[in-house]
Amino acid sequence: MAEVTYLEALRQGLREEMRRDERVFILGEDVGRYGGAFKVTEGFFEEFGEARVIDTPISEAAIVGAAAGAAHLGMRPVAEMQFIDFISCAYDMLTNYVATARYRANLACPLVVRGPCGGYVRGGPFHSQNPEAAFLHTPGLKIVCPATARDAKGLIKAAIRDDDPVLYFEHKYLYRRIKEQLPEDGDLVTPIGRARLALEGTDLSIITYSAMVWKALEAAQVLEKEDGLHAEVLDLRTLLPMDDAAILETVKKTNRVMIVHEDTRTGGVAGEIAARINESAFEWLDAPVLRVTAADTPLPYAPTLEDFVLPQTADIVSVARKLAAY
Amino acid sequence: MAEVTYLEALRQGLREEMRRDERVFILGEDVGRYGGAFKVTEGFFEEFGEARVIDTPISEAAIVGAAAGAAHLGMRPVAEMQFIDFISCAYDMLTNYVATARYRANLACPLVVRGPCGGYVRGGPFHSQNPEAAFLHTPGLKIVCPATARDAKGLIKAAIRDDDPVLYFEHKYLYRRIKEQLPEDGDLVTPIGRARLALEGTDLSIITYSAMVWKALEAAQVLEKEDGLHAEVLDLRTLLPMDDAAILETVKKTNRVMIVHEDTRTGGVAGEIAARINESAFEWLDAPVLRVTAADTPLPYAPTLEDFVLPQTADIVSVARKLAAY
Amino acid sequence: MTARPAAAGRKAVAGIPAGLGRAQLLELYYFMRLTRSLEERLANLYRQGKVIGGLFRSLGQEADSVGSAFALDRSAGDMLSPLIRNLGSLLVMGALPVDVLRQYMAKATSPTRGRELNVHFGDLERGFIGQISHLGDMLPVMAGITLTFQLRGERRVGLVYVGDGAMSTGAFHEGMNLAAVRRLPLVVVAENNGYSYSTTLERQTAVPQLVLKARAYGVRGERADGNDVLAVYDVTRRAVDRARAGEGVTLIELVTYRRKGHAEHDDQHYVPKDELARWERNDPIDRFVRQLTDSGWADAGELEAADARVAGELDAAVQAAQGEPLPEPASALEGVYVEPPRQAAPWQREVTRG
Amino acid sequence: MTARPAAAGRKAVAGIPAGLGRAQLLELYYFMRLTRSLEERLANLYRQGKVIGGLFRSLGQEADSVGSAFALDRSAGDMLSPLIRNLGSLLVMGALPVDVLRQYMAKATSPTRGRELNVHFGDLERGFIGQISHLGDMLPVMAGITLTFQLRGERRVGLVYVGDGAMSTGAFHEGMNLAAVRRLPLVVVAENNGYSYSTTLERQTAVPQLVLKARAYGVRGERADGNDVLAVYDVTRRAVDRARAGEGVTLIELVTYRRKGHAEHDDQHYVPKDELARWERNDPIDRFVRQLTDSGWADAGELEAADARVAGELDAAVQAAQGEPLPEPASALEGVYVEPPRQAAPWQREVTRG
Ligand SMILES: Cc1ncc(C[n+]2csc(CCOP(=O)(O)OP(=O)(O)O)c2C)c(N)n1
Ligand SMILES: Cc1ncc(C[n+]2csc(CCOP(=O)(O)OP(=O)(O)O)c2C)c(N)n1
Ligand SMILES: [Mg+2]
Ligand SMILES: [Mg+2]
Repeated sequence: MAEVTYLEALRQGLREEMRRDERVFILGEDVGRYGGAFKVTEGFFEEFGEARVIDTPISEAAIVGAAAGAAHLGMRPVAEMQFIDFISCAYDMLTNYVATARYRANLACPLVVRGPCGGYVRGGPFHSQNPEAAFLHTPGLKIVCPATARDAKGLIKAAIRDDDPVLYFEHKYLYRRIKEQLPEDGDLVTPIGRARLALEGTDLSIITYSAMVWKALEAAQVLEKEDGLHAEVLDLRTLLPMDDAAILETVKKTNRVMIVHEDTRTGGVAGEIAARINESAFEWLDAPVLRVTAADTPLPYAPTLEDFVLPQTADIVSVARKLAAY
Repeated sequence: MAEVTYLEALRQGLREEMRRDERVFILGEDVGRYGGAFKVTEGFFEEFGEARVIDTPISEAAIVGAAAGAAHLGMRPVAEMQFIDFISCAYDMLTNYVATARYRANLACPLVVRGPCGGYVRGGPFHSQNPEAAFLHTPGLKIVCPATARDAKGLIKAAIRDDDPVLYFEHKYLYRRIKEQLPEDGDLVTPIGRARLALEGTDLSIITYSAMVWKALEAAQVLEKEDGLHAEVLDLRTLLPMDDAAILETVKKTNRVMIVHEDTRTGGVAGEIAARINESAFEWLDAPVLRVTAADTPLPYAPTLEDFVLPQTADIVSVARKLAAY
Repeated sequence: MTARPAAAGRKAVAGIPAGLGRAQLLELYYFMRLTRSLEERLANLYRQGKVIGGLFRSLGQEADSVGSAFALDRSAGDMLSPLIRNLGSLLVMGALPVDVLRQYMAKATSPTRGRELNVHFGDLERGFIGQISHLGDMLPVMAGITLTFQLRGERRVGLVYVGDGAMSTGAFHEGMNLAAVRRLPLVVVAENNGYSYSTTLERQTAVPQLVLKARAYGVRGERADGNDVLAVYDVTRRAVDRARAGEGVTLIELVTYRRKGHAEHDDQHYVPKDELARWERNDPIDRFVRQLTDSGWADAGELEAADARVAGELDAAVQAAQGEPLPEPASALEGVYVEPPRQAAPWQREVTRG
Repeated sequence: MTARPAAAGRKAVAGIPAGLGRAQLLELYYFMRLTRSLEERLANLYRQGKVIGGLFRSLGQEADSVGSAFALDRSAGDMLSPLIRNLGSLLVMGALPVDVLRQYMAKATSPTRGRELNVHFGDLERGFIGQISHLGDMLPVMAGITLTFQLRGERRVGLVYVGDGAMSTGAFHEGMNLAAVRRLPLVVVAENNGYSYSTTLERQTAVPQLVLKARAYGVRGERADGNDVLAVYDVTRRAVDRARAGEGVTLIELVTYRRKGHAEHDDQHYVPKDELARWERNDPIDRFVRQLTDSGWADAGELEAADARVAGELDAAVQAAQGEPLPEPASALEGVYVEPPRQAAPWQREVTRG
């Protein structure tokens, strides 16, 4: 066992897959000689060579489109978006070409698009985005959002092995802040589509994913200490397809649910989850499903503003109290 | 009063605004000499000239970006997407540039992007889309979806006059199928952000918009005749900002709600509505909020398949019965 | 008509350009005729309401599609990606007319099982890949296909079509540039047919010739008469050979003309009558027939035999396709992912349909 | 150093190229120096942790920014859109150093009220428009700005910068093509500084010179030494004049060099040392100073006075900006739309923050 960061875990996962399967290759801006803007692919160029770690022009649509073409022929491309915010430039390619390939043309399209998402880093409106809601709406895609180092590794490996296109959103705030002991050998794969119970509890459920898992756990500690409340924290890990069984289970257990995400509220992933809970477990609810999310604004740069717009631990605590008291 | 189609009503609204305000101009593919793929701007080139009805290259990002530049300087551009499916090519421009302009840079961006959306016309996966959910998630945009000829006219006029960017999704199935008596003079403007009670009822509420309003009304007739149930039909008309007050009112009145949209289910607009109802009117609900939507697939071409994937009147009836019996 | 004496045929064969033989010339003729006749059958079916969606014609552009696709080496695993006006290319690659008919009529038996329309279908085995409607998107995809050839050290070549209109898209630019930077074995065929929907070339681009765009990408540019099937073959073949030899991308402009409206519903009122008449006189099949017979490369009997073969094949295909059923409704839910969702998903329809 | 005799000055003035006068040469010098010194101040603040986000330098590219922006006619209402390395252009257009400092330090008083970072801000009055990060997007936007000039019959000109890397984006292509087709009064300045982040030019494009891309759009192409401020001014001025005269778009390639890493955190380990040294010897300010003094267009005293002015202004600006507060938290919710939502919206935060 060695302690590795979230970023190092991701890097390990990528490296192991590239060693295991020569069909795997990486393409993106500055991923080669430079090792990627956040150094996720550092050392890869040296180990795997230019043909498997490909620096591209600044062309997100072409990066994703080329990955799709390669995937059709049996390759396993992993495309990096330098910041995930730039995935919007490949929106057409992902939603219209990639996502539909199997359905409309029986074309396999096993590619991964990954990149750093998320705020709390003073990145301003174009280096902090959380694009999951924009793609949740697209049948044919899968979406994973690791919160832990273990899942950073396990989900990238699963994503690469998956026979369908997977969007892998890694949270840049967690890159170097999260550390975990991981086994040095053995094949650590996190199954896509399965949530993880991050904390067992009985009084209320916090359904969340990505960096918010940590805020939820922090909030749970406060609630336990200050209110004697036992919050359960469900880390979804995969958003598409969603682990409905795990959601149902926690709802049935606590009967009080809140959903926490970093993304803006309107049209965010929480709406979908709330609707599903409503449809499948209405009679189990003792209180309305509540949401803690970012406010509906572009994400501002100034620390005072960013902190105000993004969800904070205190927000989770306060909504949890409201829920518990309902 | 003259009877006009939905399409003619839209055309009238556009024409009246162009006559009223010389800052209004149109740009898009084949909108000029040809009059637009669906002939929405037929006759405009002749009346307003080349400078106000501009044929562009096939470049959705440039069309929207240029509209934004013009809007900053006080113009009132109306950009046509030949089919709304191609708005995905301008996704970055709309979500990152246009939607944030006021917030990040205090730049006014009063533009309209409009185009034919929707299925039931055997258009296949790339000529039938409903992109509202992709943009609901973007603070800074407004989204309108007229269901009636009156609102086709009233909302295009309101959209053009609005000081913020508005996406106007017109349903191509309704173009020539819907007719209505409209006053020949007078300034018919539908306020953005206000829903319309399409049918009063007491037993359950059907919240919907665009072409589905007509299916909901059909279903309401069946329910009345066959079950003696009085369904209320709320036509949202604007999705962003949403008319929360109207939603709340109908929920409080009937205590049983279903949401109907043509778009796919997961990540669709219905999730957001369900979450809002949950948050603001949980105690008024006598039953779970249910959804009738398209299935989660790309929209297939064959009539048998398209009809199966898209929501039909019978689906609304059957879910309404379930809701009433809950 | 009497058949030419064999001697004349032999004499002329020596002069066939571009390294082609007589049998290949007849194949070219066959595919051009097949393309045109199949579209005529489709137009009939369209008027009878049997084509479900729109119908797109390549009348007058058959040489462009057939000649360029013919330059690929199917046995080497070359691949292409067609557009709506490249029915001819599909047929050359081995697509069956009956499958095209099934596509247009949305049959259960169609290659996309009724999911996609017209020539939006592909076949990896036969070496073509289905387009989507969003113009320009196939450039990046074909860059990825040819990148794979390159990475694997396979001597295969890719060919992608792009219209004069589609060249204005961002996707075209990004894909073209990526292919150029990596010197991928890709041939880009720019079909200059004068129009994109109703938009004339000068409202689409400020360059008088599409081939000039090659310079912006640092790739070789070529230009040929798109209505001369042998010229098309020749220019494409040289580009294919260069690509196979590792010399990278060629952008070929084929000058041709769209003799029908954008789709069958479009009455082309915006097109000058004399322009249409001029291009009618420049029909690529007529031209090729004259060339074949004048040069003694084929005799009338051979052409008639080819025509008869086309007619027979199409009779059978129309016959076969027409009677076939539409897809089963519930099949619409299959195949969004390789595996169906792990559990009964609450987001599936609440109701079962009859 | 002693001042040159006035006579020498007068004699030399006659030889100033590009129709410039002595006062303008001093202005050019002032803006280049101001740009460099302001960035040096920012680098200091960055090291002190007072800059909140990243810091982008234009060291060695000041001539490119200043010379090109200087060619616009601000009194005529000309407009430009800068990129991260065009601080110099902003200053020429009248942006205040204190506002730049406020931006980097995310102050409440900054032009974007703390919402956007670094030089991502605009000022319609002063004639510049704020960029977003997504590269290439400003091309279509500036096409719309100049389309408006054209539609209104205003004799105003727009200028937009694009990096060698950003030219690979689809947005660049679409905007450039639209501007070309409509012959908009737009000058496109392609800054060839050798790198996009770590990516060298030959991995970004297969053309050796960016100016070759002009041909694909049917626009005029020009190329100039981006480290020679007078050459930059001259080539841009001619393009601006042509644009104003209705002669359409010019693409200008300015050849320069990025002497710092992509941003302050980037140590440029991928850059050959001798390459850096070579370009250090080609510093645009040093070159201009030599030119000014050798030609007798300015004397050392004047340059010292300009330096002193810059230092004084920056002292004051840093002083002023540093003490200013960050924005009020709740101000984050204002201004998403022109009007706040009609009613208390349930999607607003449930909780109020302290
Ligand atoms: C991105 C995008 N925008 C708009 C359209 C609508 N559209 C379909 S075909 C067409 C014209 C295409 O012209 P061209 O590329 O010259 O091909 P041609 O029809 O002449 O073969 C247009 C505008 C589209 N399919 N994709
Ligand atoms: C669409 C998009 N993709 C990626 C990025 C990330 N990025 C920011 S600057 C940069 C390099 C830009 O290079 P260039 O255009 O040459 O400008 P320079 O930095 O040299 O001035 C990259 C890749 C971005 N901002 N936008
Ligand atoms: Mg064309
Ligand atoms: Mg550069």
